[in-house]
Amino acid sequence: MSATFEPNIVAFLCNWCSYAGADLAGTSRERYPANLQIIRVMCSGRVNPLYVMNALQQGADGVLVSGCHPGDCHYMEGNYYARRRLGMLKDLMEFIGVDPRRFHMSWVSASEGHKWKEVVEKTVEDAREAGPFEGFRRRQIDW
Amino acid sequence: MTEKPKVGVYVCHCGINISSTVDVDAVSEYAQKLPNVEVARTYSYMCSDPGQVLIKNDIRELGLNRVVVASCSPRMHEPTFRKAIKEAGVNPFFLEMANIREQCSWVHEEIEEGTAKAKKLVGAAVAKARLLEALESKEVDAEPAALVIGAGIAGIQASLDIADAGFKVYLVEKTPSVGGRMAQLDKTFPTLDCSACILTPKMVDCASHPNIELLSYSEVEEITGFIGNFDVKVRKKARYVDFDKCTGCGDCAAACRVKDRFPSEFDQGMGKRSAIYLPFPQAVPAKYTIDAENCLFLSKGKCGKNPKCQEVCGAEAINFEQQDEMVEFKVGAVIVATGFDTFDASRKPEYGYADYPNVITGMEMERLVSASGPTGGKVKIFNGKEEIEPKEIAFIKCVGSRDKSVGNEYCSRVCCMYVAKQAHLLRDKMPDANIRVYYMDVRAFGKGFEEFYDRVRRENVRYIRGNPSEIFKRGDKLVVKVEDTLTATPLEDEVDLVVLGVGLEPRADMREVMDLLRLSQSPDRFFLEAHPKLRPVDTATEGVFLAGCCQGPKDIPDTVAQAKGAASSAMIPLARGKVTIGAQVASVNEATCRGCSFCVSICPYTAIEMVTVNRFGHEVEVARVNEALCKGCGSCSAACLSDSIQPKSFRDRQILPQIAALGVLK
Amino acid sequence: MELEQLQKTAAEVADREDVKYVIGWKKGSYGYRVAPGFIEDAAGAAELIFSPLCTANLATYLTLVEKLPVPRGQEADDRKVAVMVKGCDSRAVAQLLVEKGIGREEVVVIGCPCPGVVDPELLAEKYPETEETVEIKWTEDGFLLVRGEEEIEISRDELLAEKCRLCRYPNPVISDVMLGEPVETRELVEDEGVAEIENRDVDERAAYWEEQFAKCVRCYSCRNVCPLCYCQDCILDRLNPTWVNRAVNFSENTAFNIARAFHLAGRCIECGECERVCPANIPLGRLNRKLAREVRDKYGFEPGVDPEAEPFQASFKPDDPEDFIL
Amino acid sequence: MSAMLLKKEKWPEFVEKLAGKKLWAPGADGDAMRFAPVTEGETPALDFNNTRVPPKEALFPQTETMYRFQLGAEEMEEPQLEDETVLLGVRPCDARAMTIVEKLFRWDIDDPYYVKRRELVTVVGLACSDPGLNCFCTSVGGGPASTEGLDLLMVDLGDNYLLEALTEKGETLLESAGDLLEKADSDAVKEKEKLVLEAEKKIKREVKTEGVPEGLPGLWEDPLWQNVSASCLGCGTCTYLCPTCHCFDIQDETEGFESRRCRMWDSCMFGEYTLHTSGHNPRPTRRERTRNRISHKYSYYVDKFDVIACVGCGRCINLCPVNIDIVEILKKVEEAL
Repeated sequence: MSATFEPNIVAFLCNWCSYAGADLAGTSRERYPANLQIIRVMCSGRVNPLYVMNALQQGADGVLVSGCHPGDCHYMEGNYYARRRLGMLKDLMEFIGVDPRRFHMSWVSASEGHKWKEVVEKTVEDAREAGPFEGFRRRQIDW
Repeated sequence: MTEKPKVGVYVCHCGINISSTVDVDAVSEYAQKLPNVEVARTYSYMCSDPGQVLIKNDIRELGLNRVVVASCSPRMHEPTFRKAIKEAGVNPFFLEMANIREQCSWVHEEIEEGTAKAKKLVGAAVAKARLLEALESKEVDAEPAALVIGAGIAGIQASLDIADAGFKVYLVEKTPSVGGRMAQLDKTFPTLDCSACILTPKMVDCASHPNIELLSYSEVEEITGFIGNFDVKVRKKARYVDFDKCTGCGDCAAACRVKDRFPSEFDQGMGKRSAIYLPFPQAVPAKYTIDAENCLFLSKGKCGKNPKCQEVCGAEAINFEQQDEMVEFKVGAVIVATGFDTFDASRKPEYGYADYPNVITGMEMERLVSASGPTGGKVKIFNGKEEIEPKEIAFIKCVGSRDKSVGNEYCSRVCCMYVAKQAHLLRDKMPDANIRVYYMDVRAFGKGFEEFYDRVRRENVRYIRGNPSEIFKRGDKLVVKVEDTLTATPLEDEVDLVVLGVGLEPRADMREVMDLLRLSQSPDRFFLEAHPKLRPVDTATEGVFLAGCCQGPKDIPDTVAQAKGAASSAMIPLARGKVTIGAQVASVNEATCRGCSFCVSICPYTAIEMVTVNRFGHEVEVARVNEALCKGCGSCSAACLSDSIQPKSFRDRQILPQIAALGVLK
Repeated sequence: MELEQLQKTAAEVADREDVKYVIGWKKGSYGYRVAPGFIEDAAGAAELIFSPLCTANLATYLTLVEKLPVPRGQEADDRKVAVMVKGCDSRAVAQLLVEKGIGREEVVVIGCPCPGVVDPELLAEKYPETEETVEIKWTEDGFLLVRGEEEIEISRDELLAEKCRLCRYPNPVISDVMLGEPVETRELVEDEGVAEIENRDVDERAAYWEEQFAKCVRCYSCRNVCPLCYCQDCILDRLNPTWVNRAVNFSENTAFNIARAFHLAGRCIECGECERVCPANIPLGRLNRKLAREVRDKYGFEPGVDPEAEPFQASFKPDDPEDFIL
Repeated sequence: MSAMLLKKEKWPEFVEKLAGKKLWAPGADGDAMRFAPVTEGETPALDFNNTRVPPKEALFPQTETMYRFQLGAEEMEEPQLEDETVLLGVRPCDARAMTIVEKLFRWDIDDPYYVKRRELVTVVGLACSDPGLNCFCTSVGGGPASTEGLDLLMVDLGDNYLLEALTEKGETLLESAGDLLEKADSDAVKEKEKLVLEAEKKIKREVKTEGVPEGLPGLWEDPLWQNVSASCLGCGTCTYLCPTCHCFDIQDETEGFESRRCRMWDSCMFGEYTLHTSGHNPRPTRRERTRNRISHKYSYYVDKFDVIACVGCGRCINLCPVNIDIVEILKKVEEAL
């Protein structure tokens, strides 16, 4: 792992809390690393855990899923389902040898622009430490 | 989808908001080379009229059928661009936005990284746009009625406006009377109108209005459904007094065995009331209520031989058997006007509010100066030996506002003026008293505010800039320890009475309303509006609007203005009689559905049901979506093992290419 | 359990008018092989056996059977299917009921309390297979291998399949007919196979699974044999969207295996069939059991025990663990 | 063609002499799973029965990139096949299978990928002295030392390997080994013949093929297909691990905006193998698929290429999870005829 390694992070954010929180971070002119790109979904409950696998397979070095705090889900319960599903996925990924620093989940509300910045920093830093993902990355196999 | 995607990519400069950190030309050139991209352009303000015209012209001239706009957050302008492309004849759902402002240019500094990230975001948007599907919104009937939660001045005003327009209003108030905080105030700033005098007629109006069904002493238990079609359940709490029979004469309260024993909520605990009570003389409805916690009969099962109230009530209105009653109705829109709490001054222990009786809050001062208050408008204090009229009076502003240590960074907007008003009222009553106001800043921004402030100062009220650090007792005096920051002089100011200009806070019970309606909070913990500038009375939940201080601190005129705004917004679906329901709902592939009903268990809106279909001669169960109930969250789809239920516009086949693009594109 | 009782019961059930056929185990074509048998009438029941070689989970056939279009004017044959189940197999039936994969009225469950089956690979390694079929019986504390005149006593520990060492449900959890007496249930023991992998560091785990998944030929036998993989149209076969490419390489194989294991989280009933059938000898059981253990320990849930349970993947508890959330 | 002897201890040196060519041999994997490229300095062991995955994948990889392209672009890029390859230790049945498959790949038009790989490969066989439990090569035209498809045959004579060149390629290989080899005398050849006879005797399983190719189409609706397929799981084990199965699927795989067209093994045992876009499936159940698997090998292929597309390697029997046994099926076919 070289010191200049810049990880590529794919993040899935729920529209109502975390995406709005990320917007607020922008409005508040927070500064954070540019390594993370956001895919907007309506609810963290929408995030099929296999997206995480798919992202790692297709070039992400780290994945983040962020939703509303428990109890705050715009759709009432979606984040609880997300928590259960992604918790299971995290266990599975770790078991098969994916560095736990490559996958994070967070609760960021629409008012937590600063927390969003911190979450991004942590996610990027962790993925940076974990280094380029060389596990089951598709391209390095036979493309 | 048979036609080949022809994508137009529009990269916005947003003045220099985007272009200072993102090389928009480079992004546009990059986009031009992506598959299916017919044209890529930049423009200074895409959302402006010429910007929209640019897109529309391209649609017409180049036959575009997909549009990608790389600009601000879709939460800002998605509706704008959807509308624009619709006008040019393209299905509005053939739009995808790349957020290169809030989530790119505004959070990064280097143009290289901003540009690189913007390219990826645009690439991912193109990848998704190619696979978008045309969606049609549907219309359903809207119930021409509204629910207003909270009957303070905001709720009252909103109800009156909607009712006057001819629609039914259900006005639900938690306490026994309408009126809210405004009813507790003595005079209003800066005009010094008597608060009760201007409010009471409105209270009476809303109780007597043929279109308003007032549900006082009631709480909303459940709201389901969607804009135009909310199903509401309200619990009418038992008053133990027959609403129709009670004449409001007050004989019961006078006869109560525990007469005047309990702190009156209305008088901020400074006055007393009986277990059966009317919150205040002008209460509407003028119906008595038994406080079950304190009533001897209801709490202990026994009140002398017979409850006195029952004995004296000529109308035979007392009914200890009364039960809570559930009322159900349907409305098309909801206005939340649940108000605020005042800051609990004991959270600033250095001011000794909990320890020293002569440290009081502004709200308590309101009741003290009020002619209808517990002291009949006389300001008297007990100095440990005798009741005296205070001579040395200090006001402290910004208590619980603009104060990170208590978690309230915001300005409460009303304290400067109510303190000035109270100083004026005290000066009126006590021409000899020495009155000073400790302040950080004086914010007299409203109409007539500065003039009023000026007047009060000329009435020999001293304004001293300083934020007191401590209040302690010395003999029978209170000492305000403070530095006058204009003269840099430390002071120990001995006074008789301290009035804390406490700020406004979100209500402690706002969580209940949040859960009821799925509302969010802004950083100040008040309810979050849909847009701070352009949709200040809307919420993220369609058909639900905000009025008054539940959305943030404001004074009476602002509250009334917002209430009128909320009322007019709420009336849009009611007047149209129809609402458009979301097109971005879930849909089921019945051919692959395996009938496990995981989705049914998950759906929080009961929008999915299992139906029996015939699959080549076999009866099988499959899921089916009620599109009017579905909100498109997609939680069902992540649990569907056969990928058979998918939210439109957020299908796996639309998201997976986005993931790939973000992963692979360099 | 007496063979006679088993065959008699099977014969009775097979002859019932509302029963299409009975699925049981029968002697295979050579060596230690045992094959699934589909018995349509009483006569066929004489073929059935129940022995430590009956590893197959026959519950998978409940959902494997294709539903052909019913010709116009005819009615679908909705007679019941009877199936013989060991303890673990019965959990598949219970889980299928939870997720409506089958209806209770569609099956007749013949329960076979099971003292534990042998590991076929281990058996063949220690006592090489011959072309003649060989019988193995349960004894008090192990197995008896009968090869012609020869009888070999084998201890339980020597040959017991891994899934049976860990099994806590040797007696069927659901049945219409129970054969024989319940067997003694066993205590929860540590899953050494899973622990062995967990004890490695993350890079070693990655290396271990890379070696395993690289072997996968994507024959889909693990998926097809699984009684709980029964989607009409598996997402792994889909092209739009493509979750996993058809290409067979370590990357896609890993994705395939993650998806398969994940889809079974909170659903796998640990019958071990995936691992048994894998021609590449990938220890799939460890993957599934790892998740099953997390589901049990962290979420307090065990699938296929209660046919009335809320499905794990379609429910939550407000206090589900969230120590992994930032 | 020449026959030479190689002392077993010189086997590593023999392998070294082949440096410069790509070597494939049974993997060092514990259970000799499959043929794999031999890494430099490694000496493949030949003490295996047979690999689970047949060496067909050296010529017909499970996944093969045909060409790469950018979405929306016209150009494409084809992979270059140029490595000369030596397959070491191919069992005679698997080599025979290559000749059988080749008939199809060189039929109406040449399959460029297969043909190119075939031209570049030298196949070194290893005769069977100890056939497996389910071997029945002798029933379908093969044998423990069959030479079809081989360039060189190796026979394990205990202390030595007997190396018989069968083609030009085989000769060249022997020449490259130079003085590592000594000329085989007639004793060695006799010993080989004895070993082969013994090996043949060890083969216990047998199928009768007489009348089968002509008779099978007549059994189209025979209940035997339902009986033998009822327990089938519909997995691809039997076909993927069959040395003569050669079906493939073609897919475009896209990642971002880059794509490749590739082909990968397919199996007629999969439902989607014959699934039409309309939703109609002419082989709707495992019954039709099983019937097709057997009929294709024992009838259709014979009809077209005059050879049974089964070499009797026994893999499908060994590895079928539910004991579907092709020998048993053929017995039933024989009874039904």
